[in-house]
Amino acid sequence: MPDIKIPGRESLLKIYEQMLRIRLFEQKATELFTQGLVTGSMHLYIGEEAIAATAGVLLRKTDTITSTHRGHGHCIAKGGKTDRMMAELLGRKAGYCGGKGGSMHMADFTEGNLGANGMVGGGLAISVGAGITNAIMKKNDSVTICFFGEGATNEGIFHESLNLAAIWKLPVIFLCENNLYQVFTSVKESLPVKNVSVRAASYGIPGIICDGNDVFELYDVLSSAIEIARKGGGPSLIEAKTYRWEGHYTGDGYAKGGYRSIEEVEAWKAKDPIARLGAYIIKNMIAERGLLEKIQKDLKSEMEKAALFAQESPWPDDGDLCKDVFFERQV
Amino acid sequence: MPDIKIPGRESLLKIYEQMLRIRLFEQKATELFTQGLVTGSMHLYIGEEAIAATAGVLLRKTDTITSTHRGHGHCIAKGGKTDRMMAELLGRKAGYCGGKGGSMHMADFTEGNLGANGMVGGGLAISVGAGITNAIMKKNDSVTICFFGEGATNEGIFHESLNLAAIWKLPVIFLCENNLYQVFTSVKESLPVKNVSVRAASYGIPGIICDGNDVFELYDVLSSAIEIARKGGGPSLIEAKTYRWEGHYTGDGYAKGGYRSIEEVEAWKAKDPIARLGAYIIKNMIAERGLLEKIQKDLKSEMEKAALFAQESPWPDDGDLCKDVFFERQV
Amino acid sequence: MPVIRYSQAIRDAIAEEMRRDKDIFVMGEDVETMGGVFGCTKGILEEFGHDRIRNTPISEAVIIGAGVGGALTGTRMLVEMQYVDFILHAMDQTINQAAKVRYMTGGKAILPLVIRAQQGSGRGNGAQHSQNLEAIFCHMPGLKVVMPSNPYDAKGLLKTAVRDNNPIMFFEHKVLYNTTGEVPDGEYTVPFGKADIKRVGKDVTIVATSWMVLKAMEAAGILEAEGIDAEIIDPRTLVPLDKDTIISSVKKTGRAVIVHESHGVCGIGAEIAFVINELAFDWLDAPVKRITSAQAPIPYSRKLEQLTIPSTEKIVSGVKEVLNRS
Amino acid sequence: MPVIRYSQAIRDAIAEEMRRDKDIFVMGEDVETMGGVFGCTKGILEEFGHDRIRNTPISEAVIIGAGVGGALTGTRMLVEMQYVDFILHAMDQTINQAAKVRYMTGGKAILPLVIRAQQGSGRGNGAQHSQNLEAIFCHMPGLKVVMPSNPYDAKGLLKTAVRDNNPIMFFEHKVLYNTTGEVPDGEYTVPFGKADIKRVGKDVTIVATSWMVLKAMEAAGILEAEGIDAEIIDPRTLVPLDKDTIISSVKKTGRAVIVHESHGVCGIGAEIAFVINELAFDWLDAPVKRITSAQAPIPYSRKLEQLTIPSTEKIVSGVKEVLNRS
Ligand SMILES: Cc1ncc(C[n+]2csc(CCOP(=O)(O)OP(=O)(O)O)c2C)c(N)n1
Ligand SMILES: Cc1ncc(C[n+]2csc(CCOP(=O)(O)OP(=O)(O)O)c2C)c(N)n1
Ligand SMILES: [Mg+2]
Ligand SMILES: [Mg+2]
Repeated sequence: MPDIKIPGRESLLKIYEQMLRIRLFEQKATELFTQGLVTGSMHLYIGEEAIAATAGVLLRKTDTITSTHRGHGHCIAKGGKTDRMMAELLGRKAGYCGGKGGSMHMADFTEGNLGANGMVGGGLAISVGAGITNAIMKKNDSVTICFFGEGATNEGIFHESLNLAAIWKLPVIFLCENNLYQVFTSVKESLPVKNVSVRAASYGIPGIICDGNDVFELYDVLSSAIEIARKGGGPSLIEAKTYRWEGHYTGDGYAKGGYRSIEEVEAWKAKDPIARLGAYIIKNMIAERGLLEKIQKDLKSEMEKAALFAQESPWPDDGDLCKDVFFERQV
Repeated sequence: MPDIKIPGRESLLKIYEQMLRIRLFEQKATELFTQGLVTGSMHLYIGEEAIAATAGVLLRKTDTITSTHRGHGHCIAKGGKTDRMMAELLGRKAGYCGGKGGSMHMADFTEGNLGANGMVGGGLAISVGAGITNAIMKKNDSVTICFFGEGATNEGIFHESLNLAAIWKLPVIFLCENNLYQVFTSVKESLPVKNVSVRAASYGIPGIICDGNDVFELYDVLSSAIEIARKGGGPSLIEAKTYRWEGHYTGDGYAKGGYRSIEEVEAWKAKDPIARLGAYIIKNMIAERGLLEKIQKDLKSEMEKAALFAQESPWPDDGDLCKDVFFERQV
Repeated sequence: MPVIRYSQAIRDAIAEEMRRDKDIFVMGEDVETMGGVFGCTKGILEEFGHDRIRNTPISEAVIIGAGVGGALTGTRMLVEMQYVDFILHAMDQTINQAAKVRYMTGGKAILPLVIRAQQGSGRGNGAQHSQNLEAIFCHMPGLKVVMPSNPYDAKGLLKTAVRDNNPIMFFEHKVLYNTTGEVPDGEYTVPFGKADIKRVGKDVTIVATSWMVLKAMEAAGILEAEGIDAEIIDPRTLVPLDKDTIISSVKKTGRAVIVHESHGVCGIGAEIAFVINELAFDWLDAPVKRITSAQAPIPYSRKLEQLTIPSTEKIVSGVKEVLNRS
Repeated sequence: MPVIRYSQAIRDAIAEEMRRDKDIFVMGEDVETMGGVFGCTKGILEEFGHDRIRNTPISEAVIIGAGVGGALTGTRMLVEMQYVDFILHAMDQTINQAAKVRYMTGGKAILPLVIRAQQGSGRGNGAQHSQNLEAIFCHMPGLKVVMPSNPYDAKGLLKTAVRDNNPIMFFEHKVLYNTTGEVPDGEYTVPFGKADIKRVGKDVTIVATSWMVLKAMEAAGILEAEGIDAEIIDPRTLVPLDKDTIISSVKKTGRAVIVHESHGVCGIGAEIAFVINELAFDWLDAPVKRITSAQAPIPYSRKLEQLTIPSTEKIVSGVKEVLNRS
């Protein structure tokens, strides 16, 4: 059995900070949403922060990710700046996509975030393409983490993507965030198997389940999968069991219409990955409470600034409407 | 362990006759193709006849099938008339589709053949829909056999179809004819697993392998799957290992460009399901050689007549071009 | 007459038809719980039970593909795409299978399949949740294409759709769901292939679809104040298209403006302009004008989105441009 | 000048570009063995090896989707659809992803992705293997659309396509693969957005695409014998479309016939007619005519297939109809 990989102090603090950054970012974004400053819909990641944050510390800048409609956490974890993200949510020029993308298309190529995606499963095939670039064309040891929900595993593109990645042994970690629901539909109705991870057998690749609210388990499982991928051992399918605290999208009550019980939501809130890691850090004297409080304070002011930055950002110009449809200069 | 189902004399003779009917039909069709009377491409089933013929004797008229681009055998096995099939291949009005469909769209709704399909995997979702009609809407005990090649199992629609059929426990038998190649590409390049049947695990349904050239194994495995489906036990995935003797399409050399070795083809020809069953019948005195010879003679004359019928059939009228786009009369 | 919402009209049509015909089966993503994300199937589960309406996994291709298989075997399939954008996962099923199966079988297949989908921009949903794709389905033969602009038409056309024996693309508009209109209590249907003249006028013909009908009506109000009398035609179904009503109008007015929210190139505006040129060339006093979204994906930013959607002002000035053309 | 086949021109363009640029990767169904079912990638495996060209499983969606991901990360992706009809499995990847990613990211994404596909009727392949789908891709912004009609253009346009930084739909025609034409030995490219006047004439403008260019040329020969001098324009790329060349021609001739093999409704003919009406209304002496396949799926029967494909005779009589219009 291989050694268990344990995150060091720096990693733990970084994961803690990133989880909190994600949560506070989304809380601030919700405020702005409520004020009518954000259009469309925003899908909150609150409750699932451990997954992205842990993946984030394990990746290099040259590694890439593909994200989902529920993508704020992935973006932050891969180095996204909250001010530019907030500006994007407000549709402003200073946003990551100049206001043209919004929550569901947040992308930051310089940090290796190939983009959120409005299509469920939209990142799957893209991650396979990134794997081709890295393993076959550039022959480097970069990897790609492809995030997606358990609902996405019912799309045909899930099957085609894992299949091709497996045949060509591409360095992609398929990371399923199983939060038990797709919009208002429970996995009980939409998955004929108990665990998504069993689907790995169709492609002859490892399929591993882990507690998506436990940073240590995530760290260990993801480290191994990344290592295998870097060494040319091919893709893995990892299923992180987790839960979203809020509704499917902002504005949506978290248990609206009774599709989830309040008890269920509360039980999962008790598994809050941030509180859990915070308690661990203090209990094991990895850092003092004061440091965690400082992190929180700094992040709160970061969010205030991000909100201000966003609101003060100019709107796109009229002329931007028809720009960026094509790359204009010929090579 | 459940009892092994063994075909009786009548079934065996029927299977023998149907296998031979399929082979002779395709040989005659190849003749007409060579004369330039058939357009487009025709994908021959020769070598794989045992699968369709065995399925055919196990199905009721009220059961349905969905077929593939390699569909002549399925059509015949489900009661298709060779004269109308031949007329369809020649694009004539008396053909099953009035000449509008051709080899890849042969359908016969009165016999329960929902149609061949030019799209690889095209029948998969259709079979799920038939399952909805039978199990959920009409609540009868009819079943559907969905035929497809191993290549089709790499399409997204394979995944979505088995998934939905599994969740709703629909009475569909997914019958994979694994002939080891997709056009010029070997399963070694295109499947990351050794057996298609393992993919059943992704849907929590039975996945069974059998020798697709052995009528007895097919009979047993298919009987069980059909029985389960009729009783509301849901779908199965059955993988029948087999081989196509000819090229991917007519006119194509069977080992063109060296994508298959001549030895490989010859080794599979030695497993000819027709010769095998013929020998069994005689050895076990199920019938005398004379009867088998008579069957063959009758079938040969059936094919002569079919070819004549087709060639004498009128062409569609000019006015047919724009007919049948829509159902015209409102309900 | 009772005034109800567009979404209610859809819901009523579904419920009434399901009462009338026990062979109708509804499926789609989240259609059971709370009647889907737009509430159009609210109450259907409670009244008809789990054997008449079902949530599916997120699998657009098999939703439509099983729709084809169900319809082929005698079920009247009423399936939902949560956003029309998702049907791009199911184009093989829609165009290679649904649209062609009747023709390919020489007229033997009967395919009572209605694909309901919600489309359109206007709510800041970004490029993958705001498209209008009707032109694609008009281009490919074998599908009927329906685009109701108000609750009355929505209900009457959906009832017609469900009774038809063909595959039908039924496009609702996300912005219209909350609009209201008069809908009679009793049974009625609205026929396919019969345009509705939403406003009679003599100076210019405006052909508009879906949400754009409302914008055109607003524009007509403004134009009226300036003494310009616009006739507004809502084709309601694009396949079949009521050419007669459009052509008669253009022969009367001599000028035409077409307004649609989908992109211009190879859009339904180009097609209708073609038909006008073909059949009313000698009556035309100016080139047919079209007003459409820009030839760019729908931007997220509310400012840019408002800029791309055809506006009342753009319609007003488009009409004036056509009228001032000598 | 050497005379080569259209399929050879494609092959040469791929090989030359792959020699020039080591970042090009080719993938598709059966592209390695024997160079695919039409032989367009013959010899590529032997010369460049398995890390530059790969057979894929039968999975059209991931072929194009991985094309997007590869292109986004710096590979120049050249992917193949064995028949264009199969791309209907991959429309999400093509239209929701490839066409929009640059716009949705505010111009940050660079997507050098060429999707080669073979399309067209004429070989009795039936309704699911004979389609022409270019209009759909013209309608949706973000994709360039290329349709070469001869070996020279095929080679030059494909080289341009591979060097472009945008997603490109490159449509070859199954009937053209065996046609031959002069192609210079040396390096050249054909620019996008520049129509080619295949025949200069003064009486009528014929705009034709792909295979239809050959039919139009035949028709022009027949018409010439009757004293009618047709100008034939091959746009070569539909996006971008060279409106100037078309409009100049129509201003000269006053009459236009558009010939394409895809269906008429919302097709490229409707679009070009729209452009002509918009920009040359006062020069038009007759309505623009279009000659297209019937608004029905492509039938298998050779008799019916021949009836639906625009024929030389139909073009001749269409031209006469337009000329006799007063
Ligand atoms: C192709 C596609 N189908 C449907 C939708 C609508 N939709 C958005 S999110 C969602 C649920 C996704 O569930 P899951 O993959 O589990 O992710 P989660 O939202 O739970 O994070 C659905 C159905 C979509 N955006 N794209
Ligand atoms: C969607 C789709 N993709 C590709 C093709 C082209 N094609 C026709 S048959 C075939 C191979 C199919 O292999 P398999 O499913 O194993 O069936 P077999 O031909 O071996 O019986 C391919 C790639 C097609 N017809 N449809
Ligand atoms: Mg989920
Ligand atoms: Mg095969």
